[in-house]
Amino acid sequence: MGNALHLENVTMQFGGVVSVNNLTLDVPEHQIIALIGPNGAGKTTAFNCITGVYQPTNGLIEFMGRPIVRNHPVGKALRNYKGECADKFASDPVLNPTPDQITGMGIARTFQNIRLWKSMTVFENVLVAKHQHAHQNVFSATFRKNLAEEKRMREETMELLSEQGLDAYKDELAVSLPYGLQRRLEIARALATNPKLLLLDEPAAGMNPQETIELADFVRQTREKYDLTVFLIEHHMDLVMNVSDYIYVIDFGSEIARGIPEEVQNNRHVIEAYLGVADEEAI
Amino acid sequence: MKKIIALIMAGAMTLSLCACGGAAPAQGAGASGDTIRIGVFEPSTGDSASGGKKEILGMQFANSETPTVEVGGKTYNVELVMADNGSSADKAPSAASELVGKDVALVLGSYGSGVSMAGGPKFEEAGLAAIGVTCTNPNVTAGNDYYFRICFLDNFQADVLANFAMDKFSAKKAYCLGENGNEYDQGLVAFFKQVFEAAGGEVITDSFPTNNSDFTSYLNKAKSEGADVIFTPVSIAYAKQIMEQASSLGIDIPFLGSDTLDDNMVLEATKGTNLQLYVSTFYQEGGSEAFDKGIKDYIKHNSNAMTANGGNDTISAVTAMGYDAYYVALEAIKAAGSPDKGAIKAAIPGVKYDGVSGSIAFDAVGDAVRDTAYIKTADTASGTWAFEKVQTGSSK
Amino acid sequence: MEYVISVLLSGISVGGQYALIAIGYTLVYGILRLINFAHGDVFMVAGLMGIYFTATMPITVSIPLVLIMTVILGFVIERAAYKPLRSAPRMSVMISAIGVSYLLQNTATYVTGGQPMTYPEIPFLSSTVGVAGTQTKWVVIITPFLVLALVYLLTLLINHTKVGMAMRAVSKDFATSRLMGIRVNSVISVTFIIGSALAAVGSVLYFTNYPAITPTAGAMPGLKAFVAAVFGGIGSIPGAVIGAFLIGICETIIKGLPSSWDVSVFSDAFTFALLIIILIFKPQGLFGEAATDKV
Amino acid sequence: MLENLSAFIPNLPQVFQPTSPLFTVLKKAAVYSLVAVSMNLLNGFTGLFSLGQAGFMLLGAYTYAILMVPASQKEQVYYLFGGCAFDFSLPDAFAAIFGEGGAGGAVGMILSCLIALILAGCVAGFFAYLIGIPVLRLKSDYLAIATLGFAEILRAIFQWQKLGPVTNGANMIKGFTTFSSFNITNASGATLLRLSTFVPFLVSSVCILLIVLLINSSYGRAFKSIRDDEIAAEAMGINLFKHKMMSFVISSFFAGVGGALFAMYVANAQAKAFTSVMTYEILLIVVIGGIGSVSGSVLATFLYVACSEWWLRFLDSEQYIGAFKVPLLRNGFRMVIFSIVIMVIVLFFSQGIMGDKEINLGALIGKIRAKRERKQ
Repeated sequence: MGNALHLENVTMQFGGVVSVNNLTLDVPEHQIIALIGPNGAGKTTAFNCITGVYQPTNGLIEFMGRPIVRNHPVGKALRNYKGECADKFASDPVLNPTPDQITGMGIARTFQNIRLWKSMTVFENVLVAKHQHAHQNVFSATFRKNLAEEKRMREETMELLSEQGLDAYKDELAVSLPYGLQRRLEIARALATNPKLLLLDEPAAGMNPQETIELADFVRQTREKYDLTVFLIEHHMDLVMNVSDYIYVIDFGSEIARGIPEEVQNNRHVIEAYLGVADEEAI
Repeated sequence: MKKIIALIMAGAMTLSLCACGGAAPAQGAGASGDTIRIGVFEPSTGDSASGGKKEILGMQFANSETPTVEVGGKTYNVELVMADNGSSADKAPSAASELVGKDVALVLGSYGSGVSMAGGPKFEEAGLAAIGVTCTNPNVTAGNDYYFRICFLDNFQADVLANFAMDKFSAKKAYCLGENGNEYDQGLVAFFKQVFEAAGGEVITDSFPTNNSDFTSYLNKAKSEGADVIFTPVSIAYAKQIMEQASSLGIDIPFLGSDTLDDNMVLEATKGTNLQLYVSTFYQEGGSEAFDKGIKDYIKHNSNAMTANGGNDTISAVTAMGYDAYYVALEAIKAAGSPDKGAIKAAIPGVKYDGVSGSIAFDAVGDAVRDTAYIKTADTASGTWAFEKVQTGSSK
Repeated sequence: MEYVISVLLSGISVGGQYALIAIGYTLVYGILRLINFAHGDVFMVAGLMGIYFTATMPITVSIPLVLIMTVILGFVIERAAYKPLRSAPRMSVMISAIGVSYLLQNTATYVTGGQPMTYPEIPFLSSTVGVAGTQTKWVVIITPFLVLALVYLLTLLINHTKVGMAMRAVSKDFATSRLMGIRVNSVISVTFIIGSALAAVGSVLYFTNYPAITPTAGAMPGLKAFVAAVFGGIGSIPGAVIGAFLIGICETIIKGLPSSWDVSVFSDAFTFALLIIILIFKPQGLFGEAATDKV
Repeated sequence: MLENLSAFIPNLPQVFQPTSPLFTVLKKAAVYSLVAVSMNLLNGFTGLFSLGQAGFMLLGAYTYAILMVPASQKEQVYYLFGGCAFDFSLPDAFAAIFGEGGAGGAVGMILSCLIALILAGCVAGFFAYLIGIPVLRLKSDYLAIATLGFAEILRAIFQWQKLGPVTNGANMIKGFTTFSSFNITNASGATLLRLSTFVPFLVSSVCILLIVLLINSSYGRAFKSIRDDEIAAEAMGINLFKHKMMSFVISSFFAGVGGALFAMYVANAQAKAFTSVMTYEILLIVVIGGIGSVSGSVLATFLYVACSEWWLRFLDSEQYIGAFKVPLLRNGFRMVIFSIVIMVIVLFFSQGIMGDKEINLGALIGKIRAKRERKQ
């Protein structure tokens, strides 16, 4: 099995602030990989680099063995550059796809602070995510020449909703759902884009312990059912330790540890990062 | 809940206004009974409001002077029905149909050619004759059998002014300034240029964007180009602005203006300055003493009229034209022998009337047969208009 | 040469007058993220008030009164038309601003009867003076200096007073400032008061120079001042001032180009073209700060 | 169709006579409702705050006018420029095919008018595409001011005397096919059947129907997702630029058609009419109707046009209730009241008449039935 996702020397610098520093990691196919770290460690920024929201200042991102994002600093950005390996990709062409192109390749994501379309129903929220892969154009859609395609989209959406246990709410406004279900709907919406890799940005945020346990099962089942690779950001240690196959830990943008859950749990750097550096006297 | 209230409010508004709208045309049963209604299609809001109001003033004065007309042995009261065309082409059709809906016998107006052209088809459709008072664009009457006018046309006026410039100042070089996109300004400038260049002169044309207020660049340009006259056939607000700025720049080149500049607002701007301003116009104060005295009295005793006239009693030419238009309308009604709009329309081409602004008759297109214009100059010391001369065109 | 000087002179004075309006835009936009379309009309109303007040009162009373009334008008507009929409989408507030502008223009038409009104002569400012062979009004000479002095005072106010500090805080982060106990509503009112006061001063200078006022007289200077504010980087006072001077000078130069080119009609179009170019290539303007969206 | 009632029913109230302002208002409202719906597609459904509608209407109006002036009239219309530089005229081309008079003439007129309307839309759409490339990257109010600027630039260009041989400079273009041309007359010129109100209704309805179909399609949903949350839409695979451009071009296409209809309504085309004030008016209509509601926009247009141009006109002249002279009423008062009404709506009913809901006739009838049944 190859890697679904591969990050190489990815650095994201905003002005003088390095949010992600020289990050290199692998997400093997069909595994659940977690990226953890304290608040402000640069986790979401890394996600934004992968999904095309930001263009990394430097580095390479490969998806299914194919380079999808690549950049290197030039000019003023190079002069201000504080990261490493500035010349590693200098001779390669820059790749800077838009988020929708990345989604089209098979990477879907959820958001840390839920971003559902508030004026739409549960059903429509998922249906819109089907839009990208539908065989239609604006004329065929306006003149209703795409009825077969529209029917297929609606059926698939319905199927997805019932699989996720959301079919009972299909005509309700998405934002009127309880918090946990909104999270689940966001995942369902991401699945509607037919992804190979699912990026979950703090899926357990705001959930109670019971819901968190259910979520762990849910993530695992989803991976099996849709033959997915999952890459998740999480704060909730219980969930991470329970669900992940492998964990990367970053702080201040740089990697500080990696390993299977047990290794990471006992890593001194990780404990320090989360609990703060212990005073010397205390040792 | 709010939405329901909104709906109810909207509904109530609709109903109540429906009632108003429905009732208004019904109360006056057109020309039946003993009232004849004359529609006044003039701007009282928008850019040309100032001129429109002065024109209405003339009609109102004429109406107060002669409020009845005798047709076929029966005396009818004449009522003026106003509709504001808002100086804009998109409001003009609905103003026109407002008049049509109120069953007027004929229509007077408008000040400004653009609105006349926009409203014209409505009158034509309804078979209603319209008499333009000071709309000088050739296209108002061309192609519309129902539109007539009592004023001269742009090309005549431009011709008159071009000739005047050459006669009086031996001008060789003229600087013309008009508003971009205003058919009145640009039409006059184009015709002026034709005549002036045909006579061997040189013409520099320039346009300024709508709502412009800084004219110093243009005036300085005219000065540095060495123009002998400056021709500014612009609307009143711009003319006022130009005069004010010219005086502070100390421009000593004579200004030529069209009928729009014959306005006390412009006159006021030249008072106490060293500017030379000459305008061609339809009427010169003193042309008819009875009219002058009458209208001044009317203005003095009517505060609304005073406001409409810009706060003083100087008579604008458009007021005289409005006054004449009203009497032409009465003549047409008399000639038709009935208050029927069709008969009136048929009678207009035959109407001949000696008004305060000269004698009025119509040609085949429906335009007034006129061959003279008055040129007057601003007496800057006293702030009045002084009669300069009667000028005829070259071609006619 | 005389010609060039006279064009430049009027460019600088127009620029100065735009600058006074532009500050109002930039302050309000900096804090509320609202293009206050009504600002140009407040400027026009200030002009009209100048006419009506001087008709009945001596200049020494009427000009301060214009200032006070304009400030009250700005304050009332903010309280009545913008404050109730504080939590509404930005589009609603902007539409409300358009509505206020519509209301002010229509009321002005009603009051003046649609006549162009003449701004009174103001002693000294209206008198003429000769500069390098050309003749001009004193107001043209004074405007740039007055503007710079006012801007200096305003910068002092913003950088060295408590109110100024609050204004800066609110423009940086609206929600946090409120949490930190800044009375955001008062700060916004102060902003509108300053903006209106400057618009009133601007109206005195502008209409002394261009004395005919129509109900739409504020629309164009308003829009141009807004462009100036964007050009300089919205939220930045020196930016707005420099932008306004540049636009004023460019505009008069375009108007002054030879007639045979026939491009002077595009002086307004040029302003808008400049705006679009700036927005596309340097959306933060000359002195503005770039902002990023948080995902 | 209502216009023809008077032919069949004698003693009809004044309001329904063909000369009544009712029909002028209906025509204008039909035209404006199309423009309002097209603006709503952009502002309400896609969340792009654009203020360029008047500019696109201008393009449509001029395209229609230039194509539709018969060659025989060009000399007169372009009298300042000694005729038009653009010799082609659609009605002439069709007259050559179908003949001048009778049924052939009618077919020719309808076809030429239809083609000109579509071309008017296409020109507007094409310019929207060009303008969209740079400006659609801008955010909310910056987009608004940039599109407003473009509309102003377009107006200045069309008014430029140097382009006079094509655009007729400052002068208006007239003499083309208007709504009244569709009235069926007999040989002596008496009107048999009035279609001049029916035609704008027909064209507008078809266009609005198309917009509604688009809004309810997969693309319409994509537009709404962009409005609700751009970042989420992009992450769910919706190409922002493509869809924004699509909405912008389609909206401008219909604004262009609306502009052509507007030219037919006022029987002339002149750049002076298409100012930013017109855009503001349309925007206010959209707001009053409810941002994101097609039926709201249509309803609001009819109310707005009827109020401003008909029902409130009585405020402009002195009125007496019995012997009491109502104070304040004089010229211009109508617009003051009108703008106050608008402010009240904007401030207190910011959802507009319909919010983002649609009038649903089926549901309405169902409700009434249910009520009746309950009573029985």
